[in-house]
Amino acid sequence: MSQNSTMLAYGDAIRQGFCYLFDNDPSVFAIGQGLWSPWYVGNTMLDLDKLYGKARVIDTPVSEAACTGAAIGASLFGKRAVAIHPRMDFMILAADQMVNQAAKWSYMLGGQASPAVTIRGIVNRGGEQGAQHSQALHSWYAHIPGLRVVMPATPTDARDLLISSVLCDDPVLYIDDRWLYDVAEQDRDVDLQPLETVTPKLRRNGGDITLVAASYSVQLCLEAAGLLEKEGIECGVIDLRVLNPMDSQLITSEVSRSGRLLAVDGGWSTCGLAGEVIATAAERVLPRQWKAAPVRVTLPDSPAPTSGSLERLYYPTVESVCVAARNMM
Amino acid sequence: MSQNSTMLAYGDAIRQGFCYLFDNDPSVFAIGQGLWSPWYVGNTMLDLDKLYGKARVIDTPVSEAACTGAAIGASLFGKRAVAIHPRMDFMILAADQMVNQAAKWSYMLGGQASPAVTIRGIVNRGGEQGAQHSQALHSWYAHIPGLRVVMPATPTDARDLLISSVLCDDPVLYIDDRWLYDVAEQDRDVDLQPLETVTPKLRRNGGDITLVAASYSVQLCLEAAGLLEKEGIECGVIDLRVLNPMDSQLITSEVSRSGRLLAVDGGWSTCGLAGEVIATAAERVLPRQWKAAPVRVTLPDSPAPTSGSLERLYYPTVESVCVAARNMM
Amino acid sequence: MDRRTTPLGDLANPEKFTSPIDIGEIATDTLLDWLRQMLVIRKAEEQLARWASDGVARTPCHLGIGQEACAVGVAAALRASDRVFGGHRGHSQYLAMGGGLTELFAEVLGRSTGASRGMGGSMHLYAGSTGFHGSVPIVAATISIAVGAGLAAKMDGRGDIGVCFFGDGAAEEGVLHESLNLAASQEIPVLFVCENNLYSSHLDIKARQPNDRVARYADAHEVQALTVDGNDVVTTAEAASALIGNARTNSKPGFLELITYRHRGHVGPNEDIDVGVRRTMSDLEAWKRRDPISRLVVALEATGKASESTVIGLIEEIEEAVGAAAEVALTAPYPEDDQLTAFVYGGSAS
Amino acid sequence: MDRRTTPLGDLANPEKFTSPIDIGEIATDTLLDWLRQMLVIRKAEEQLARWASDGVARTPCHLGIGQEACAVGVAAALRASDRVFGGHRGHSQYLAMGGGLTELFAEVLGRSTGASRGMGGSMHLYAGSTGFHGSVPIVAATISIAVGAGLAAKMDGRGDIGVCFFGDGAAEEGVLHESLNLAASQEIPVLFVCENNLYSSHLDIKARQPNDRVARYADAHEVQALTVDGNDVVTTAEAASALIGNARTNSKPGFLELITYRHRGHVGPNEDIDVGVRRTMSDLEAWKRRDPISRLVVALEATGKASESTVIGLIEEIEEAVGAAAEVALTAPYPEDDQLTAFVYGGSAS
Ligand SMILES: Cc1ncc(C[n+]2csc(CCOP(=O)(O)OP(=O)(O)O)c2C)c(N)n1
Ligand SMILES: Cc1ncc(C[n+]2csc(CCOP(=O)(O)OP(=O)(O)O)c2C)c(N)n1
Ligand SMILES: [Mg+2]
Ligand SMILES: [Mg+2]
Repeated sequence: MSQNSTMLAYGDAIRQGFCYLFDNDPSVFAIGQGLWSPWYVGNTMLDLDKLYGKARVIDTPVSEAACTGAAIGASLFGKRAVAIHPRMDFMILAADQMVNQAAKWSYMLGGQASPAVTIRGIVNRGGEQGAQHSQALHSWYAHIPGLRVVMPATPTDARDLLISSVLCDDPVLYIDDRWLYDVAEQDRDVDLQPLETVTPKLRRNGGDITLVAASYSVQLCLEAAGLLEKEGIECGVIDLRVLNPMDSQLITSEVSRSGRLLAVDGGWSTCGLAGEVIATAAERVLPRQWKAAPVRVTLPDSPAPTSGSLERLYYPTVESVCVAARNMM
Repeated sequence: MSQNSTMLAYGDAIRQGFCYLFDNDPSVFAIGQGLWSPWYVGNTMLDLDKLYGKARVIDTPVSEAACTGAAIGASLFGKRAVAIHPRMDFMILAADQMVNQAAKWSYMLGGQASPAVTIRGIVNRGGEQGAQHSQALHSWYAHIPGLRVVMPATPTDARDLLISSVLCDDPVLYIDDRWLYDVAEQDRDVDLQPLETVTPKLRRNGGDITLVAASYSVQLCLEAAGLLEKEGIECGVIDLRVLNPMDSQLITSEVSRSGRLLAVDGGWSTCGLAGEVIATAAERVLPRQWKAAPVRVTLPDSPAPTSGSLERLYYPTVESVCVAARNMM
Repeated sequence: MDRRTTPLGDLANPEKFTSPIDIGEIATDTLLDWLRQMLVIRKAEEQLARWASDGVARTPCHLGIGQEACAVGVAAALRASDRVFGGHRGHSQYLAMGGGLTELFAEVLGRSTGASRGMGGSMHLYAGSTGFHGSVPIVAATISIAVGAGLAAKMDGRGDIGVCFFGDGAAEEGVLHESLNLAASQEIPVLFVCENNLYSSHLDIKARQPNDRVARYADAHEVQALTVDGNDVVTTAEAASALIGNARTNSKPGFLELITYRHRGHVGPNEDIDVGVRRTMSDLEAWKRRDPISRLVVALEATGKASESTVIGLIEEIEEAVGAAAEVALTAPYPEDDQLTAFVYGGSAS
Repeated sequence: MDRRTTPLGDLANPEKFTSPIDIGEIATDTLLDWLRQMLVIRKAEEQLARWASDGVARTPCHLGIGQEACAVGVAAALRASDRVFGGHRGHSQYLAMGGGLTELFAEVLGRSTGASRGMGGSMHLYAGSTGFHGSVPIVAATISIAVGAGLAAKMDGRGDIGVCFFGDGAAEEGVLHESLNLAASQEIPVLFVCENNLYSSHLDIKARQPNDRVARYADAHEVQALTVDGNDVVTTAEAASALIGNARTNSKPGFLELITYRHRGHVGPNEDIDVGVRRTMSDLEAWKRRDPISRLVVALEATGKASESTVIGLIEEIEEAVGAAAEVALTAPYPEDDQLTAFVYGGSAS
């Protein structure tokens, strides 16, 4: 079914992805906190319990560890289980199950069993919610071999990569950001891609400087690139899409061409994604190809504040991306 | 009391650090699994329960989250609590308490209370223990603002930085590695330094290439540097000591001089410490100062195997450091 | 067919326990003080509700309107050297321990004069000098921290205790069970206070647990437990006092389960927000007839301990104080920009 | 003064339950089969102990010598379509479900023909075709995984169940409690099997919990529980069968607590390794008189169901099989180098 004439918003796209999965694969089920609530996970799962039944859309006690473990366990027996955490901050309570168990299960048992689980972690920040309700910990999980980490930046990717994640036989962490839910783009048919084949995408072509980001930060970069173009600065924008395992080819080729790399990330700097992008490029692009030292735009080295007056300073913005890019020219 | 004539081993040094703390500060106590066992945490706490009493050296149920939380709670009320995890792998079960609570406590309450807790996480790997008994997750915690991360490489540092960590009013993660316990050096008096003032140290001077590492990897680098010297390659070796917040000065100055950076780490590569070192240098050292692209030596992108035949391939070695360094010349 | 066990029985039935509370031999001053405290909480939260509705307050506010007797009853036997912790629904505990109204309001409004200097908002409150050592919104997070606070108190031997307030939802987090075991096996003076309001956001306890009496977990850990009407400030205070006394004197943990109900939605000012899964408007209306404040007022008036005009005077006085505090908070300054990173390492910086 | 509650009473007293077990009406073939299985486990672990002593095996081995009746008794009512998980002390469960001896030995020796292709060693065993779906050494880790396995089985509606084996120490991890609640509230067919050997490494249960009967946690979660002598294979099998039947038929979780004792140290081959904190050599000697194997042997001989020579023949036969498997394992190849990263993404690679 083609829907070329309609626009698709990111939040609705996630819900479409779930509908696709529920419609096409009887082994899919979702388990997590707030799945029967009209507001817990935004509009991304609205009424799915009513459409597909409460046995396939399971709302749970406040028990992150056990619920995630249960999803992993079910995924070992033919179920495509999706464990949903309305905030990445809460998902930390399931870290053992994700990192010690799911990520290592296949390896430590000699590849004889693989948890085909998808864990969905939502970045939910801003709104004066503060330090424990704001974290974007994608860099943590990207550090862990065995856990595929997916972080879509666009509506169609949000839908299609959710489907790819759930249909992947490996454990996958799928991360979406509530700040993206209203971002819309032209809809198109579902593009079914095996997750292993999904690589970074050049969202915008430009030879003066290469901006690299994932998820919401890609949108910042695209906006900044639009502004910078007017100043005569041509930005290439790379959307990483899959953080682990990370494919370095596009970064290498683009940065070799532009000689300038600005890595933008809504997480922290130290041992974070932006640093990884820079290290990846530094290892592969020859010293003489660089025109400027690479730069990161990330969160400051602090937890998230609550007061709106400080929140405004805390998160990367289109403006902070522009300033950093200009300084590199 | 000077002990200049004697040698000090890393494992004994940790125990000396605890003795110093218990002797000098009545508010110090330790809580963790295996503290009354003669073998759980190596020799690092041998008989401390007998010397200082079971009220100050508390062995616990198998409850990482609650025990860590309890140490944090006690540290808010004048106690210098040390929570001990015999393996970093188990410490993951306390991630919420470390990352959501301790690291953010001061910040989210406006600096009015600070958990002066030290969490000791032991890296215990090799010996065919496998994927869940081998992890070195220092990069994870270095990612978290508010948590100081200390990783001593030498016996005197193991002792002195333990003392500095416990006497620090901020939450500190102190990481030691059982592979270092038998490493010995000339003893000297305790050097009391406020943790905030502890910075990376140049363990060896050399202008051809700069090796940067922490903990056990520093010992690998020093050994490699010794071998490479015979081949005419002069290696500088930087011991990071404190991973978070990380001081970049020494890295910048040394790499600016040598133009070559080899980052060695016993953790994983993606979003890991070695990448952070490279990104830190890449941001600060000018493109024209580089003589070769920087390189990392880390674990492969896999969990730890058990079979000895694979374990031998898994961990960085003096040889793998030498090979990487030679390739950069 | 409902296969759940419901030992709470009448305690969870809003049609019961609606009569005026039994004030027994309690001194009138004490009762009036409790009434005052409950009214302060009620009026303060109503102010927050207005600000939330108007968009003046943006930080998420979890209101405890209807649950005031819990914090007030427990705080009655606590002292400033005790160590009290709360969670996301923590205004009442902060105020009952003596936290300032103006500081609460300023914090919710994100001002630098707030209880947490504007760094925390509604869900992160601090009033250390009163004994209230912090609320944070990760569910169940402060339970083990309170156990540690109790452990420190035990080491100091002055009879102080740790206290944590949490909900029936928090009881589903494993760390509660670890904490109960740690406190029981190490004999730590700590009071676990579960405000069982029968809901965890949109979900009824029956949808989440096989039994509606949370204190059964304490039984399993051999922690002495009492389950009482949390909308009765006298009963709550008496039960709390017994367990607190045992903690102070014998260094024993205690578990107090208070059955109560919130009048507003899980978060925000509206009454009808969680309706739809199980919670109904008629349930809510019934529970309002079991209101902890009016039940005390009626009891005071019926026994002649307070006249209607005394109560009206008290309410007016409190409304005025709330209004004045709100005024002050509204004009307080926002944090300076450099406060963004000032408290990351609070210990070594200050 | 010991303030702990010890409802286990005689069950935890090694001087009691030392007589031959009551074999009731159980068929001789069944009993002999259980004896064979227990002997296979015993002899296999004795082989591992020798290898550990000699340094031939380097992977940490947690031996369950003395606890054989637990796994054998539970496995008696399980089938290959059930989903069984274990922990660090998992050889017995793997073997009782039908895991191969040679593959166990090869795994412990780090060979590519091992149960987990040499990737796991003693603490990570797999024999999926038998129903044994994995053991891993993070304490309590497989409990919630087994709950999920049970949930999947419930969805498939064929009466299969999830099973997790764990120890009394694992019961101190919060995730057990979360898992019990999840299983109870969602009515998931899963059997929680706690081998309560009264120790978590060097620490006696009395030093870690206020009560020595772990099944009290199941009571609190309204999960049907039985606590029996885990050194009596018949009693264990009967209790397991009842709970398993209830899980299969009524989709209800069950909790089986088996009181037992390990003869060797927490890890490794020595008997005296944890001595010093509380465990004494005389305790150990007493518990050896409650050995699950000899109690069955004496019962079989006393009732004339097996002669001494039958038993001796069985032992010889098993020793031979163990020896033969050991030979094969010792000559098996080590993994090729490229296996180092072959199984990281097992799902998409294979
Ligand atoms: C670890 C964690 N998981 C989930 C949440 C989301 N959450 C916020 S409040 C809440 C409900 C808690 O219910 P209860 O403990 O009964 O407290 P109440 O809201 O009824 O006062 C939940 C699940 C959270 N804040 N922290
Ligand atoms: C999460 C975690 N914490 C701690 C350990 C260390 N550890 C290994 S075995 C063990 C004892 C477990 O005791 P129990 O569950 O009773 O099993 P048993 O050894 O008696 O069979 C401990 C604490 C671990 N493996 N995992
Ligand atoms: Mg509640
Ligand atoms: Mg045990």
